[in-house]
Amino acid sequence: MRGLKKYLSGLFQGVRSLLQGMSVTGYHFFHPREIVTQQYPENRATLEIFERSKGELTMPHNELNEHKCTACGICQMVCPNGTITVLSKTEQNEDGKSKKVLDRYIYRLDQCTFCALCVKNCPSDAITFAPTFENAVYTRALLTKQLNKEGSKLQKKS
Amino acid sequence: MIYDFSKLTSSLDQLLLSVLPPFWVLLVEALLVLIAGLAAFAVLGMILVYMERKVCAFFQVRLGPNRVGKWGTLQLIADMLKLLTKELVTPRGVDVLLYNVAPFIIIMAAFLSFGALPFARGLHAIDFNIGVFYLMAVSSLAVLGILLGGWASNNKYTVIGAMRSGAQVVSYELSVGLTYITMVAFAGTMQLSGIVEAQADGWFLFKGHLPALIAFVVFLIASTAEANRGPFDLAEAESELIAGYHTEYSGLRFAFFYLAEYLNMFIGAAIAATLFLGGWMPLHIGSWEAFNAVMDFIPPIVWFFGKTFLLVWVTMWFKWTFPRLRIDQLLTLEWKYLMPVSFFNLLLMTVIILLGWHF
Amino acid sequence: MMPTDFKDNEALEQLRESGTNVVLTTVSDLVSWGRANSLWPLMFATSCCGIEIMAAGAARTDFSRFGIEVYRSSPRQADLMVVAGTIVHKMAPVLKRLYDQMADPKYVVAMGNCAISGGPFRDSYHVVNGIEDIIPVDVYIPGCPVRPEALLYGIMQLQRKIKVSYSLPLGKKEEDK
Amino acid sequence: MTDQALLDKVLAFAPGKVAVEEYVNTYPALRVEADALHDLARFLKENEETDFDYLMCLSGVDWGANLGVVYHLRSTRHGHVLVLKTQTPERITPTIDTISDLWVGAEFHEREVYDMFGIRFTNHPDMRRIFMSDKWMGFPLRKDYQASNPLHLETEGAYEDEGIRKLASGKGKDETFIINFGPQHPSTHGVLRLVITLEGENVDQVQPHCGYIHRGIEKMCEHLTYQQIVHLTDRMDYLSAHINNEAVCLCVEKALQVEVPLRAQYIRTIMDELTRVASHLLFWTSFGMDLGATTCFFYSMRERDHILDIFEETCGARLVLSYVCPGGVMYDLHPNFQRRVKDFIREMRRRLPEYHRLLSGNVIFQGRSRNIGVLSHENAVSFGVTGPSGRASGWHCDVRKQDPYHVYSQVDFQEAIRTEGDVFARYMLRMDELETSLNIIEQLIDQIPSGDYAAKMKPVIRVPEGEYYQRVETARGDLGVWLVSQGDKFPYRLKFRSPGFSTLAALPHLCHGFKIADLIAISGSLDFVIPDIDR
Repeated sequence: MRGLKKYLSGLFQGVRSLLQGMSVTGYHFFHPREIVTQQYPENRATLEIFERSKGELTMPHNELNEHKCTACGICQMVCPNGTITVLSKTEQNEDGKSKKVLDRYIYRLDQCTFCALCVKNCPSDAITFAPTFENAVYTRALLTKQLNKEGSKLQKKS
Repeated sequence: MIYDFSKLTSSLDQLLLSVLPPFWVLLVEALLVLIAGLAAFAVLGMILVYMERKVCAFFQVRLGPNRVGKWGTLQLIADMLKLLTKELVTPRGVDVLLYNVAPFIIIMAAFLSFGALPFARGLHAIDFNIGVFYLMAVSSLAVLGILLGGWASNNKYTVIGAMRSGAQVVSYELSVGLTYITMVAFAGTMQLSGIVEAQADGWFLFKGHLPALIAFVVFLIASTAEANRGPFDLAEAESELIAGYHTEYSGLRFAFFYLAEYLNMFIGAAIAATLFLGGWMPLHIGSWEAFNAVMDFIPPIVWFFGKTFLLVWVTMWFKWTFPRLRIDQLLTLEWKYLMPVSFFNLLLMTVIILLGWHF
Repeated sequence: MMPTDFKDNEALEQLRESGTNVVLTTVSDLVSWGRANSLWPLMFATSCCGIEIMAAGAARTDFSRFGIEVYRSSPRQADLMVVAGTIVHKMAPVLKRLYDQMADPKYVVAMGNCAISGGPFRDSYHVVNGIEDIIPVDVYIPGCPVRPEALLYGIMQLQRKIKVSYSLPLGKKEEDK
Repeated sequence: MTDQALLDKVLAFAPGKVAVEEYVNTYPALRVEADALHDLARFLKENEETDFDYLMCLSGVDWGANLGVVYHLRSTRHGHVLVLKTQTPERITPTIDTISDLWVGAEFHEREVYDMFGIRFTNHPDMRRIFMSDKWMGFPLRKDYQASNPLHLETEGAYEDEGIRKLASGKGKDETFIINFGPQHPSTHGVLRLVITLEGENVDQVQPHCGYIHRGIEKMCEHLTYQQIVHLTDRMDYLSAHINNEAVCLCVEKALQVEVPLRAQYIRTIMDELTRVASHLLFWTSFGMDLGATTCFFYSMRERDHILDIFEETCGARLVLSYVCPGGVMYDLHPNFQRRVKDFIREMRRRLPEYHRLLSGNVIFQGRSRNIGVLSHENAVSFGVTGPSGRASGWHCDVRKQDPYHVYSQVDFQEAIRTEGDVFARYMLRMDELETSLNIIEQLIDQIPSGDYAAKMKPVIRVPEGEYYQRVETARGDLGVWLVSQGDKFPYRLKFRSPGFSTLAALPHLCHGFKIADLIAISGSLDFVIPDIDR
């Protein structure tokens, strides 16, 4: 008799737990407001990515096409896996002194680990992370980028 | 009054008889039925897959396919095109004959059951006088395909999946059979059209008291298990056996397995609707003439599909809520719970019939 | 999204110019459309990016909207292999084998910097520097790890590529390069 | 017992063979002759007063002239720690006695040492490579490792692997199936490979094969500065990335004796707990999926996304944060941080009962998890199964209580404990911890003091010569960092005692006699992160 009672109570409890579970999913089914889907790419115009988000390394240029990079090479040094290569050249400035300036700032997006050591260690705040993420391409070579724009110059200290 | 499709079919029959000899008429009719059946099969399959993807999305607080066509309606067309043009891989070491035959057995088993379903009055391929018995026989054929496919694939996962499925289907066949018998005893006929007609003044679920309700629940569970649907999808348990018995199938062959799974689900729901919810019969309540007349305005085919899809939705609700059973739990459920309950239920039903307690 | 919103359109132009058969174009386009919109993925997720794939499949950035929620864990049934995470020497043969087991047409997405180039571990003794040494890659999605939206963007890039590639004769994928 | 009394006791046991290590050390250390090691270890384990029942860490190290093995022992009863150091006489055919007969968990660790340094452990039951394939040339963590191993793309034949050959030969019965789970399998949580022998549906033996994501982090660390190392640790156990970061930073700070500003400590603690919540949510997700309850995935990922948003807003990354740096944190909190965290806690509290209704109470779920894969308290200690899995076996192993770091000593929280040790207990324990973590965050979130978020550090950190050990509690258990510095800007040796590795060693022991489906449930309940195991 006790066995039967146990059997029946087990059956009842089991069914009850199943119905409880179904009530959870059922609730969500009948409450479309619970849907949390954000429709990328339809929401592309309104999609906000947090400003600190690390999408790719960029070198901001002002409207005169000037950047702040002094080609000191610290970022290249602190980078753990050789993502950054700073190529510099020597140039004569107005005073006739030869000076090291940035020639090409090579950034390999396909290697970067986004540890932010370069940005944090940059003495002149020349580089920063941009929250872009639409970077998928068919050709791997396109992921190696030159960050300084053509013909850009070092920004004068104000 | 409810439209009788047999008028249409018999007039078509007359028309054909007037131009062709009887043998050819039979042949042409068989061909027509085949084409209609296949078309319905394919369309239904696509609707079901689409429905599952949408329904599960809504259970899961997301949207589901919505980028291909409006609300993702063309998603299944794309899937079909892709599956049709996908390479058919025949792995090394398979038993080529059985490997190729298995998907067809499965899809054929589903198709055979499909033929006996009464979609509306007079709208079925064959109205056997032993319709229920036929369904029982045919629906257990699918396991052959699964076993063969799993065995022929020369892969350990598929063998385990197939063996699981074998144990599962053979066990659950019992409960399904017992619930069939319960309802046949109640209806007094095995003919599906007769069963539906007998529900003109109330569905069996309501007329049959407790035993009908119990039989209904048991049937829903057991038919889900027979169709290898979650939470009974041990045969293809993705987290354990990759894709179970159809791991090695690709392209169209895989599509057959995929389609058959959904159609079996549909067939299970359709049989449940026929046996318990009055099939295509509109909702009639005893002597409420006006109400009954209003209900009759809704065409029977809508009733049939409405009920079936409702039950399909319920099985989806199970599937997307519960974790999968383990093989011993699965067999315990059958042998320790469902089967004794069904036996007891059959007894109860007989008593009720003998005492005339039903409505 | 307009085509101009996408990157690397030049590669597509090259692909489009390479051989088209006028008669069969419509059929081919239809099939390509089907293939592009029905990418059933095989998740070759080895590390962090695998979690972001999960996140991409979750409700927030539900990638079933693209019709790619039908995860197939069997390579035979998958169309798209998403290689997410570091591939090491011991894993490379497995990757190759799974790729070979997939049925044509098959596509590969290298997700994350580990899969593209070895990423943070490229100096290690046991890490493969980019899966393109092992299998052909269709789309590279940089990031470490790739955020879910970026994966969706990558998938759209792949869809664009499939749509312009020529899909006949049936069952054969165009040779890369 | 004080450290001195402990040392005296050991010195008295084996005079002449043992010497106290006069080196900068975080724990009392002894140098032992290789031939006296096993006896001493047995003494330390079986003696009532010492009772070193927990082998925290077993590491190999290349000292140049010879190779060394270092054992970190801990007593769960007395709470004291002792470091044993031993050396092989030479480096051509180095051998040392195994201690895997005393601590079962040592079996895997010794295999790792063999794989990385080539030290053979005599009497070891299964001495073969663990991460690298059998054909790999050389031992990577040796300082003179030069071997070039080209990439092989041919898959090995079924029985070419030594371990599988062993499995196959051990069985005479025809019914046994040898089956491969992984390395690419939907429920091995990455790339673990389990070779199992089956009898019907029943699992007989399980043999884990690791190394499919062995990335050689420990070797790479030897060529990176301390700031650079941090970003690699993210990618070990990427689900508790933040806590991993901390482990290294705490170790370096301890070595340098840097005082971390209080604000940074608060931030780190809160982030820790958020990470833990995120990780346990992901556990819920994947465990549900392993058992076939797919919908769980979507519900807990929805909540997890809130945490990831909080992370991204402050740290700029969702998963691998790289937010900690030696001395503090990289940048200050985002102004929205506190509001968001509070919102999240409210949301989470609302959702948790839903989780229990959906999964925990479910009769199928209970049937699949109760009394499955029972890990006894004794075995948990012997294998070194820490974290939630260990606590589910009744072992008080929470590092946050034992060796409190940051502000954990000031927080009022109970260590969650369950004693059943089965899959269900492990599952429920994580659910308990979710609530504990929410409580901790709630206590701290309004108390964050103002001030600096990082101490001033030199651009190039040189850790003073010595050996340092630091433990933290990740979402998976006791993560130990053993740092050997020779005063350089790079570490001489950096060893991660990852919680998953020890846990994995217990898996074969748990699965015997259960069904395939249980194997999935058990491995799911241990909550592996494979890169954490392989490193």
